[in-house]
Amino acid sequence: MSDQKQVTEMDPKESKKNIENIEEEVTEEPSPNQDRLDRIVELIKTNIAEDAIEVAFINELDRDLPCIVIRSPYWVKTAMLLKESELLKLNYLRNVSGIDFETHFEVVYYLLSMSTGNQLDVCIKVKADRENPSIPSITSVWNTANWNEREIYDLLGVQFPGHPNLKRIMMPDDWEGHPLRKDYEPIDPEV
Amino acid sequence: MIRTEELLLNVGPQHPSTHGVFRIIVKLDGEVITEATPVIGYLHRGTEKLAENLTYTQVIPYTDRMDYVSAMTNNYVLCHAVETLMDLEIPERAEFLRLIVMELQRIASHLVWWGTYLLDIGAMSPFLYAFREREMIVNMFNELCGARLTYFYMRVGGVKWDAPEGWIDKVRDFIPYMREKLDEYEQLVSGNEIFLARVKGVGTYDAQSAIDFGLSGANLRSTGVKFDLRKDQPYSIYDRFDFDVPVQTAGDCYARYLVRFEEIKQSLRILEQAVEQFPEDGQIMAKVPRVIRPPEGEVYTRIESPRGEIGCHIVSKKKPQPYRLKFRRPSFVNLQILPKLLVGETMTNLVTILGGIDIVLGEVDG
Amino acid sequence: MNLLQDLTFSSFMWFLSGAVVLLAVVLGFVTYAIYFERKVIGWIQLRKGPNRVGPLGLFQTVADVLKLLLKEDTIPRNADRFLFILAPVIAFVPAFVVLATIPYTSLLQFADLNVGLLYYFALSSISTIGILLGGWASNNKYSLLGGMRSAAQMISYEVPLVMSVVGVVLLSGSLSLNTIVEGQAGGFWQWNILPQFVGFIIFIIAAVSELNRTPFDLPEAESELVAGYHVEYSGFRFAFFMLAEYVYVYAIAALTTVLFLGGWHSPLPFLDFIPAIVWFILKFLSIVFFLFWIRATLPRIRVDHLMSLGWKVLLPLALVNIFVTTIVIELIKYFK
Amino acid sequence: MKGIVKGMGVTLKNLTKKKVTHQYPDVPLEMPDRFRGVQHFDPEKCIVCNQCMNICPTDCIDLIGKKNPDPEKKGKVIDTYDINFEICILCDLCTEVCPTEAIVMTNNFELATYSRDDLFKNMEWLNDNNTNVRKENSINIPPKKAKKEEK
Repeated sequence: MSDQKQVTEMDPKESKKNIENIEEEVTEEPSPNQDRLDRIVELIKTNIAEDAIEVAFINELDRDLPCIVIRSPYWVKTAMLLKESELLKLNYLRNVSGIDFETHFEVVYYLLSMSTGNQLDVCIKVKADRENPSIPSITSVWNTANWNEREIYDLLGVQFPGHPNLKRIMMPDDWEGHPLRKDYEPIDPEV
Repeated sequence: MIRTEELLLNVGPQHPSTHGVFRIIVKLDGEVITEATPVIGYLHRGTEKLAENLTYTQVIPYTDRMDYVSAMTNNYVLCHAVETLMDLEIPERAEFLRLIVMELQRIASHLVWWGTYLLDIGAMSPFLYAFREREMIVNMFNELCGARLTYFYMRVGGVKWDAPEGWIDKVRDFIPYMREKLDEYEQLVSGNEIFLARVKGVGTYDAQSAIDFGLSGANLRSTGVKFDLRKDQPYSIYDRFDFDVPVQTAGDCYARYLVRFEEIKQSLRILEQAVEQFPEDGQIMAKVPRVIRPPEGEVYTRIESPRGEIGCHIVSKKKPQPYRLKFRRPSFVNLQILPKLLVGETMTNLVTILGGIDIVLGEVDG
Repeated sequence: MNLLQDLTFSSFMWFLSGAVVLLAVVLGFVTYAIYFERKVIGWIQLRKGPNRVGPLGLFQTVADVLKLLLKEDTIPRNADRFLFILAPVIAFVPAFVVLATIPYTSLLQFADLNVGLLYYFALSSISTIGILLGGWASNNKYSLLGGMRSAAQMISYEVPLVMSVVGVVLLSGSLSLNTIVEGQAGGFWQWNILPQFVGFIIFIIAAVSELNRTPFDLPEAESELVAGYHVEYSGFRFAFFMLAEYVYVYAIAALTTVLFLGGWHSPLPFLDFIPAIVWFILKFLSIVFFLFWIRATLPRIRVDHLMSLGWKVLLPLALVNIFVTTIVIELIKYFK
Repeated sequence: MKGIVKGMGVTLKNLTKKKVTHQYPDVPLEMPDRFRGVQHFDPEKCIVCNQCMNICPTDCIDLIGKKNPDPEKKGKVIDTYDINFEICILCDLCTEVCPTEAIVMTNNFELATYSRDDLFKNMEWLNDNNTNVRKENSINIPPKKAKKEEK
């Protein structure tokens, strides 16, 4: 019972859809999503550029989520490809997070396909350097990104060239600094 | 010579129908909206920044205050994320308790929505009726965890309190009572011609744009997309229960109304089964170290909150505090489609559409 | 009627005291109508309603009015001062003046005008000008929208309202309210509500709309326009608008009783021993209750639906009603 | 029209139903035992371990300990203990970590005042707030024991 439960918890969609044989020991065996990741990497490499992908790995902590780090110049094109390609149809952008890693910024996109049936997630990361961070906007690809990018710009100060209306969204327009940066010092600590 | 001008109307941040401090600047031509610009952030409390200096347990009460109409699901998404990172197994009894409170919370949240939506449309009494039933749920929660709105019930690894004696029976008794009241609601509102005229065909969008705008929950399911995280990417123990995902295809305010209404019924179904299968005995907390230090890594968990997909993205550096905690707040994402829906509608429909999206400002502003 | 013909000082005093008494009655009614409304809606909503001020909360409205009178009278700086002050008066005065023609019993009536019905409709529409003025003079966008809606609503609903009573006028052959009631004597089967049922429905719908009450409270729709035309009003000027609204409740309830429910006549002849005024008050109160009841139940109708309902449904129906009534009356005459 | 009539029927039925509101300030509200109200603090029990101060998510607890006046005993005793109820969110964490149940929840919840200054509660006030103290108090009770109590 407990074994079975663990499996359902680890990877519920797998067990349900029977896409792959269930691996009980994920840590030793290759991840069930490895081959899916390889396919996506292959697709990007053939269609966009050989060096579009910085690194691709499986996030085992997060239910074997395939993660791909894309180099930012290729991001918009890759985004279009991910959304349009018949194989993936990642048409649903569920979340965008911005992270300040002190050495660099990272924007994480969680994508999902609503139409292909095998509703599997993909995580895309794009990095930006600490000085003058900038990542091309993908609002034209997924409208969801609109406010999310504004929020990241507001709180982390990452620029999104191509965004239709990149203004502060949470903080007042005259706010100084970007609060979610690790080195943020409020002008007035009382506020 | 008649001179006509566009009227720039500032709706909110203080307005009876914006459900909190939400502002929307509309350009009106007569009563028809030609442009709408939402302005948010009036309730921004910086939960994500605060969380960087708090331990995981300390963050949970902050999540209560995000979507304050549905605090239980917020609690759960954070706990679930940490548990996924730590690969914890939750005791059976705790899972059941969590599931029961989450489904009760869904009903309570939809009741608040139902009442306030009709208040927006101009009917007064449904609000009071809905609150009568919600009050029963809130009282049950109060008995269970000692608070009526900000529950702070779940902990990483389980729940804080076991169900007090007779509590499960109260939930059991509540189910037929609520079913009866739902019939009454249906008689009161669902067939009312004025109501139907107000909501049918108002604020329509198709599945394509719903997906494009990342809508979730009833807002997505009202367009015919059958996507419910409880079924499609099950978490907790939802895969053990038999329930349907209500779907409508019209994509208007009425479809959203029907979906939410049906969701209450489905929640009751889940509750019925959960109460029957509720384990007699068992632990309510997994073995969790005193100081929670998840391994270094990253996780994104998402669950189906009453308002849609609520997600929690944690970046952990093996410290007691999260390095970065980001919530995918469904109201925030769902609200983005509003300006698109409003163009060409009247002032009256602004209220109907905004109410139909079902936002909670605490969650929009985070 | 003699009073009118030779206006001496003493008759003038009579006249004045009559008006003062009526005002007192109306104010008393308004006080307790508001109380009653809050109680009824409270009960429907599973609440107790006002119960703090005085026994059973009976002095709640008195306390509210006192509060309104004591409040600071604010006039927005950019408001049109003169019209802003004038608007509540224009809204209230006609509401009070129309009451003069209502016959409570065959004896108790202030003025039996032979064009009573016409007088009522002519004056009552002036109130809308007060609302429109108030909405415009406040220099607030919400109140402007409220005022505009009010004007549109008045124009659309005044027509079916008047048309709906034409059937009654045809039946009784008079515009005098007294004669209309006299024509309904002798049991409930004589009441106009039966032959004029369609007219009655149209009248009720149009009347509620004229009252600006739910489900037709668009000019003040609080969930859309905050408070509509009286956003900027406070203190006793706001009280005047409220007063006007409730006096119209009084007037419309009385008028419905007179036109359709047989006025002071008892429903069955053997119940005649009960004083006429009791019957009048009973019928009157049931209409008032009905108004509160629908307020507690129905959502607000939408502006565009309101217009199409008025023009596309109510008006044609009212016209058909007149047409059918005329034909039936002529046929009856012909075969007699 | 049918729907409207049905709705009118529902409201009419409710007119005579039992009212559900409370006469609140006249009739006090009874809260269940677990209710998280304003804390009661017992200086006798406090061992100045600072756990409550450290766990508080809003930093609303301020405490200062002093050396035990009784020279034979070791450890510290509490000197001042303040809770700022302007920011306290009554989350229950302070009582949860307290090893001696020196700070416990009560069922009292009325905190409204005319001045914000009144919301600073000191040790005396918290000690005097000793009515309706919660019986079932700490998560530190081992789960098995808690289960027995329930049965």
